[in-house]
Amino acid sequence: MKTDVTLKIAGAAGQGIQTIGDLLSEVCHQSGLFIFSVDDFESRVRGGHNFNLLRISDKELAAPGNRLDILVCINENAYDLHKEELRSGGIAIVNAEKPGTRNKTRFEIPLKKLAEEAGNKITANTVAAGAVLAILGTPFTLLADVLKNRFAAKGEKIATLNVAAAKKGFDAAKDLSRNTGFTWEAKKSHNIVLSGAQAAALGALAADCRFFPFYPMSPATGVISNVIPYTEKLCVVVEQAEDEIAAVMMAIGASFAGVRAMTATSGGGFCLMTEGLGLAAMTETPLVIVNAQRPGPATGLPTRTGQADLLFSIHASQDEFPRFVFAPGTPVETYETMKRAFHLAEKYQVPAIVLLDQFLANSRVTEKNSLTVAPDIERFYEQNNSGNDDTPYLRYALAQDGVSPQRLPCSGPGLVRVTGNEHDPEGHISENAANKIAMTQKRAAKLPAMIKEMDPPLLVNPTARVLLVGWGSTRGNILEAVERLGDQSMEIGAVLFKDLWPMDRKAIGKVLDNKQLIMVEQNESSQLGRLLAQEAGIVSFDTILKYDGRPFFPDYIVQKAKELVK
Amino acid sequence: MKTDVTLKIAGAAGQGIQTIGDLLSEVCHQSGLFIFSVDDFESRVRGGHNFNLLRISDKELAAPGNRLDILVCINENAYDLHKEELRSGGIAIVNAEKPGTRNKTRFEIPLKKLAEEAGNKITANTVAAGAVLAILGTPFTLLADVLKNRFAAKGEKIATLNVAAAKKGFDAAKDLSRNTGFTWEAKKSHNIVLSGAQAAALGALAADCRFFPFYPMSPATGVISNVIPYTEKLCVVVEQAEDEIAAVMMAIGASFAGVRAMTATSGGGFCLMTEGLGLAAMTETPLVIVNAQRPGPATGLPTRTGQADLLFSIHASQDEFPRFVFAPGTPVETYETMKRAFHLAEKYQVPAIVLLDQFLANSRVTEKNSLTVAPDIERFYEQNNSGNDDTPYLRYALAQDGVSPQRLPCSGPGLVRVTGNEHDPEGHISENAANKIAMTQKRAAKLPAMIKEMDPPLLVNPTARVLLVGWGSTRGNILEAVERLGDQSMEIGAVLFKDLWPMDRKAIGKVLDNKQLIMVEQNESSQLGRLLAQEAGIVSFDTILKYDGRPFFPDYIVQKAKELVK
Amino acid sequence: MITSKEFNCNYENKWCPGCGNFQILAAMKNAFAQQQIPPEKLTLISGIGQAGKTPHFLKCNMFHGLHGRALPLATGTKIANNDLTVVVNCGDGDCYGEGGNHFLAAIRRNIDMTLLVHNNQIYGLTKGQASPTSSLGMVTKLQNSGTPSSQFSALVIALAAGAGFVARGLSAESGHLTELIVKAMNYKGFALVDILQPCVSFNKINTLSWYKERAYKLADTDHDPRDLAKAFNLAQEWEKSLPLGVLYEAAGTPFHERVPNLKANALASHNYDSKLLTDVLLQNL
Amino acid sequence: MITSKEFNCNYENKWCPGCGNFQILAAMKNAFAQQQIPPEKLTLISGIGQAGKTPHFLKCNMFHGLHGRALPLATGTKIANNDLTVVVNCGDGDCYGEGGNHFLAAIRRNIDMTLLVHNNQIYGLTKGQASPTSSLGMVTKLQNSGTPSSQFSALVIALAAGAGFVARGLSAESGHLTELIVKAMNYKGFALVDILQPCVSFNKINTLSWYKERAYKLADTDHDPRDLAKAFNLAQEWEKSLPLGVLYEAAGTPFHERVPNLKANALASHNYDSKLLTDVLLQNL
Ligand SMILES: Cc1ncc(C[n+]2csc(CCOP(=O)(O)OP(=O)(O)O)c2C)c(N)n1
Ligand SMILES: Cc1ncc(C[n+]2csc(CCOP(=O)(O)OP(=O)(O)O)c2C)c(N)n1
Ligand code: SF4
Ligand code: SF4
Ligand SMILES: [Mg+2]
Ligand SMILES: [Mg+2]
Repeated sequence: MKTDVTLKIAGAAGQGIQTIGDLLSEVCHQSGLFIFSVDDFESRVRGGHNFNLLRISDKELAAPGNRLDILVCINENAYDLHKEELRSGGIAIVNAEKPGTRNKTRFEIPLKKLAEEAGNKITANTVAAGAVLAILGTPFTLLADVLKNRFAAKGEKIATLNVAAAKKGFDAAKDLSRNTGFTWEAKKSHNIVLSGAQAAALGALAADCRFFPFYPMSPATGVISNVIPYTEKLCVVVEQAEDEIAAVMMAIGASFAGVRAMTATSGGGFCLMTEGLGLAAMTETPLVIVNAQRPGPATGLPTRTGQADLLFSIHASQDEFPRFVFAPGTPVETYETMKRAFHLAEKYQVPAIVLLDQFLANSRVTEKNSLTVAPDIERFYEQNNSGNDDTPYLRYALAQDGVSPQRLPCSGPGLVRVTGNEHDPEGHISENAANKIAMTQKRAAKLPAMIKEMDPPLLVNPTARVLLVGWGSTRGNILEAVERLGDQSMEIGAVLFKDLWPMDRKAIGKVLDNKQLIMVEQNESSQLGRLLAQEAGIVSFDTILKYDGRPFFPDYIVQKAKELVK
Repeated sequence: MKTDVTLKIAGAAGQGIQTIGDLLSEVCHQSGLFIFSVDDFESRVRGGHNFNLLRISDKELAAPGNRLDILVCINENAYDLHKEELRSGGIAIVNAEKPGTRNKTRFEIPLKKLAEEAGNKITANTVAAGAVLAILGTPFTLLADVLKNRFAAKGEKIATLNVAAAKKGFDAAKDLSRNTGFTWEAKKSHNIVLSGAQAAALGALAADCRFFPFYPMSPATGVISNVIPYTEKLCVVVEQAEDEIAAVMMAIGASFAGVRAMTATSGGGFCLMTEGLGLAAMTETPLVIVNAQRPGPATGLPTRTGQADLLFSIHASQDEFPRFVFAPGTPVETYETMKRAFHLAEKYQVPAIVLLDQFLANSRVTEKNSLTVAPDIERFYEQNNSGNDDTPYLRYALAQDGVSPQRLPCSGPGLVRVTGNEHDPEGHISENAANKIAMTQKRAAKLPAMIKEMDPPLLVNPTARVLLVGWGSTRGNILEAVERLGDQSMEIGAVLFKDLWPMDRKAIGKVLDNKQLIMVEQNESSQLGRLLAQEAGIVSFDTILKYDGRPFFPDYIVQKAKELVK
Repeated sequence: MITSKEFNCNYENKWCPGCGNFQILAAMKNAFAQQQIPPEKLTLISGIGQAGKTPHFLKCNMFHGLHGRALPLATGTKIANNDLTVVVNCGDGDCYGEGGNHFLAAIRRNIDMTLLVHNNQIYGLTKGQASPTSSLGMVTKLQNSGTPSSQFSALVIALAAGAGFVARGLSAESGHLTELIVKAMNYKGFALVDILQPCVSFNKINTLSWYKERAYKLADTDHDPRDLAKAFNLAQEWEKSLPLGVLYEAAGTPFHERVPNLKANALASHNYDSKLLTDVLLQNL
Repeated sequence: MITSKEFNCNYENKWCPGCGNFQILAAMKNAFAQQQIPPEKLTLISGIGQAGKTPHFLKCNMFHGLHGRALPLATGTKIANNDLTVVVNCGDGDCYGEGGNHFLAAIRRNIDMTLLVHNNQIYGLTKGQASPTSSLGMVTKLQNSGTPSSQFSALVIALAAGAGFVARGLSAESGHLTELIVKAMNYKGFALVDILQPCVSFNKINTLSWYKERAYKLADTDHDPRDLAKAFNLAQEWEKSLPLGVLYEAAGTPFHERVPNLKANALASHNYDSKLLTDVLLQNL
């Protein structure tokens, strides 16, 4: 049996909610347990209401939990807001001025006072972590080791102080300890805890991306900030642009010069990049853009989650051109997707868009560590060893497969000529009608090979009559829902897309044909459903849609699916 | 029987090609004839190769001609480029240094020399017009009257000079006169000659649009430049913005203040406006954008024609929201569409996008004059006569039909609060989940009524087994193709869309079901076909696609359709 | 008699305790009260950022727009209805970063409005990246080896672009700031008040005391705000001294007097005139 | 020995006969020849407009980008490979209108490249609308009641933004212009050469003779290009006199010396290092 505990730590922004969550996560990770940790916060810096939702298990987790075993309330408001979410048998730890109520469902603990007793009130969060772990039945030494490690850099005094604070909390709650069923012991695990944003940064770096021009925007900033720790050891440059237009243009400029580059943005910023996207396409300059979706339109809910940019990403920029659109479902998948995005963008000389969202970008999840760096990397540039007036280098030679030989400027005798106007093979402006047809067809000719590069969707019980269909970050939620429905003897399968565009319409049509399809998406119009209708001739589908800016939970999908299955 | 003549006047930019075309058009119009006049020019100011393609008939024309009766070559190059397009019996008038060849197929005429003889070499173009009209059998007085009228403002001397020049050309070609079958006589007609750009400007003005912020971009600039002549008599303001972002933001700002405003742009500029588009949607501020499409991607072919922004226009900007997308097919339809766009954008508080293209914007066409100005205009603003702390005015009240009462700022006690963040009914930022759902549904709730506002596509022989399906400016070409196919006993119908989005999927599905559909579009991927697949469950269709930057001709459609009909 | 309290609104303020924005807000309310403009006659337009949220925190008509785009939005509003009193709140990133091009254009149009830039030399709402006004070399989480762009000197650039009213305030000098806002609003044309504003959460360099140590009031000097050359010099002061007050003021022709159709009456004030439209549009076709 | 002829290319030129651009093109070729940079070692990056077409009309590596966006494109190229010689051609609308924000940012980065602005005070390619450098009140087809924005003084703004090399040329002074281009290219950092360029098709006011009547060479005066205050004054001259030459030149730290990872070698020059990446990225997870 799987042991499975869900905690929520709630309070105001600036109260260090995330610190507590991180500490708990770290202890669990060191004990070989799996976590799924989600942050929920407002678009403000201090105050308001925040929480960290932490699920812990001894088996791999695909989704966050929602019924709470432990609710940690840094203020009373948090208790009022979340007490209904406690499952029966759950307990709330509530910060108080002085020791108070103390029963199986509510435990008032004076965090600040205990911290002061330990030596400094700033360790109140560590006190809370100690209390929680006591309740979870964790041996104190595990926490102590994590704290020593964590504060090692800040000197022994700080470390000791925190251990003392943790002990205060731990002792205060010791007698509330319950058997969670976990085996608590320090274990070297082959797992990693990553967020999607972190994974995207790592994947890009592993793909030899060296230049990250960007403009800050939630939730994309996290991708870039996760590059920062590596700028000392790796020769990469992060540059904050004056706006998103500049960011995408810088990436294109760098790519033209042969350096892999990417930018990351969200909705409004992606809008501003769409002209550049078309330039990359027309000049056939490789380009990778991470669009970390957030609920809109316009500024919308800047710190919340949503999946409503699929069709925009596929159709963005005037006229038509081949592009890749990916939407990984987990951090590890994000890492792999980023590597592929760079590889494929360069191989086909097209833009690649990687869709993330706040839920995937910010959630920290334990997964098997399958991360690798390739021993060597394939680059798609031709030697620049020829070219003169009579036989110039033809940047846009009419290659049958659409992929003309690409060279680097100033790397040899061939002049590299690139323009966003329609151009002849040499790269000069051409208004000729036949040339326009030839060039349009050349660009479009890449599609068949691009389609072959697409991984098919993940199929779970594909023979079931009813299929839940999703894409991107809802993956884990759907997987768990299918499992639970199965436990309730409902034969339901799933089709989970990670590679979205271009689409192998025939293969996908076969999978979806003659099924009851239930689209599970975080948007209002079922964008994937509409896309499948267009591409694979799906005529009708049901939907489970959520567009309140909050992530799905498996429970919700299970419940809605039951209502829908005919 | 219909008489039908096609001319091409060709030369370099700066040689006054269009002046000749305009003169001929004017004479024809004054004689009650119908014209269809298309300009073809490069993206440069002088030199290069340009032409004007002029079709004349005594019946209404839906499309340009392509087999030439008369080819006027201002330089020898023009002759080489176009001589193959002459139909048998056609004649080329070629500018020469001195009188030369003169037979039924080629007539060399020294335009400059004759102009000098008439008094000034700058009238060379008038000489050419005279020659052409002589060949067409037009009585000289008709031309003389047009010239007098045209040059009246410049003084009698100039007028007389031009009449003399015209006479030179006329006399030189008189004996080549042929019977075209036209009845030449000055007639007061109830027709008008308009270009799409001109019609768009007139329509906007008739809709009481008072503010035109814009940034120059072909072929959208024409819409704005056609507003300029009215700025003296009407109290409207045209303002060149620093970029397209500013242009769309200015339009939104003005609309917020209750003044109808629009902007016009093309591809790359539209990209830059997409963020503003979303802002208009989120704040529910009425907005009209003309996207005069041109072939891309990126800078593409700036002065050429194409129809490849349909899906981009429908999906532009992050997340989802209702919007109108229209694509009128003729100048008069453009006028009406602009009026409706303003009306509907304001009625539903949504953005409306009107798609034009270079072909529609720049072609001048004779149509029945059905242009009207409404005796009164419906505005959709509520009186601002209430609102205080206890019962504030609710800009975003949760109206059942999605349309909340809109008021003007500073027009009364109610405070008008508008934000691009997700907001509560009062217009304040709200991150509440239930509110987000309610507001998303409120916005989406407008769709059913919006769909009812959509005109169904124009149906021609809808019972035929094979239907040509098109949208926007290809309308006339398809209509004529259907007519000609009918003449050849091929029962083919047409479905021609002008109102594209939102779509009445059921009604349209009914029309298209069980037919062989042939999509006729100026793009490479059949965007309307894909949209119909998505919306109306159309699974397969054939295509006649053209994406060389040049317009369709009926001939081409006829020929391709014959190949496709099974 | 309108008092500054009349502008209080009960929507929850979302700034950090101790933020300089609170004093800017107070100064705005005082300035509006001094001019006896009631909330319902006030139109505030803003960008996105902490500064951009300002209009939510007082009573007014408002359009909280897009990051970087407050000025063209306000320009459209003002062109449509010149009778409106338009005040714009922007952040430094908002106005001088994303919105840099519009800043130049608004000055060149001399559009009659007041721009208040909450200049905290940092991106506040997005949690502490460098802004254009951050000093060269400033280290932040994302600029870990120091900001590599030299500082954007808003006042110098404004003067260079031809601005007719250029002032600097300090949030903590709320009374002085109130005066500046009143002067700016009374100026006929585009008026810039760049307001130094400590961000207690993210800017640990340019703190209130950093500003206070350097700030001095031009009113206490013999500066003549008509002296452009002197204004250029003052605007270039930074590391050692920070002049507060009106650096430059000169009469100019505002936008609505440059455009014939805006001179007499506001665009919004005209009635729909079917006859005129018919005559002008359809008669000569 | 590389001569200017070596840069000739047989792609058809598309400018109007008599356009000032021809002389700019000639000066560019001469400048490249003087520095003995062969076509294959030259990277030209441009915006969209008549000026933007320049790279097509000579032999070079080139990226003809988007309207207004040449500078960030060039910035990316230069950051990727600092060994490239990057010269940027823009129109006045391109650079100071659509691209205004990038102009400010490129100066503030002091990115090491040369910007040549073909300043014809008009939108040429789109057939004659006012540009930011058109004078206030200038009448065009679309500005039928006169341009309502005051003129963008590129040189003043560049100085205000902190540019280290600010020069003005005149297309017709091709020899002088050649010198300026050479100096600009030799400057270590961002160098602006604003080039007055008659547009014979659309600008009937600022014609060649208009420029010639006003232009004078700074080299003939005692101007010291290290004098910023003087440079500001010179940059403000316009209606009556137009100084040509280097208005201001001061050494500064170029972008690639401000960013640690750009100091030593070009980003493009490193090899993929699987071991290093594994160690740095995967070891500490
Ligand atoms: C187009 C776009 N890009 C980026 C963002 C994200 N964003 C929101 S506020 C902000 C910057 C805030 O800094 P500033 O303008 O100085 O305002 P402050 O918060 O400091 O008052 C950014 C980058 C956005 N909302 N829209
Ligand atoms: C985003 C975008 N907006 C507008 C245009 C249209 N456009 C092309 S060139 C140009 C202006 C040309 O003026 P300038 O930059 O001064 O160059 P010039 O032709 O005078 O050399 C414009 C507006 C465009 N190509 N892209
Ligand atoms: S982050 Fe800074 S600017 Fe924003 S509210 Fe907090 S202190 Fe003020
Ligand atoms: S339009 Fe003007 S700038 Fe363009 S090529 Fe012609 S003369 Fe030169
Ligand atoms: Mg700021
Ligand atoms: Mg120009």
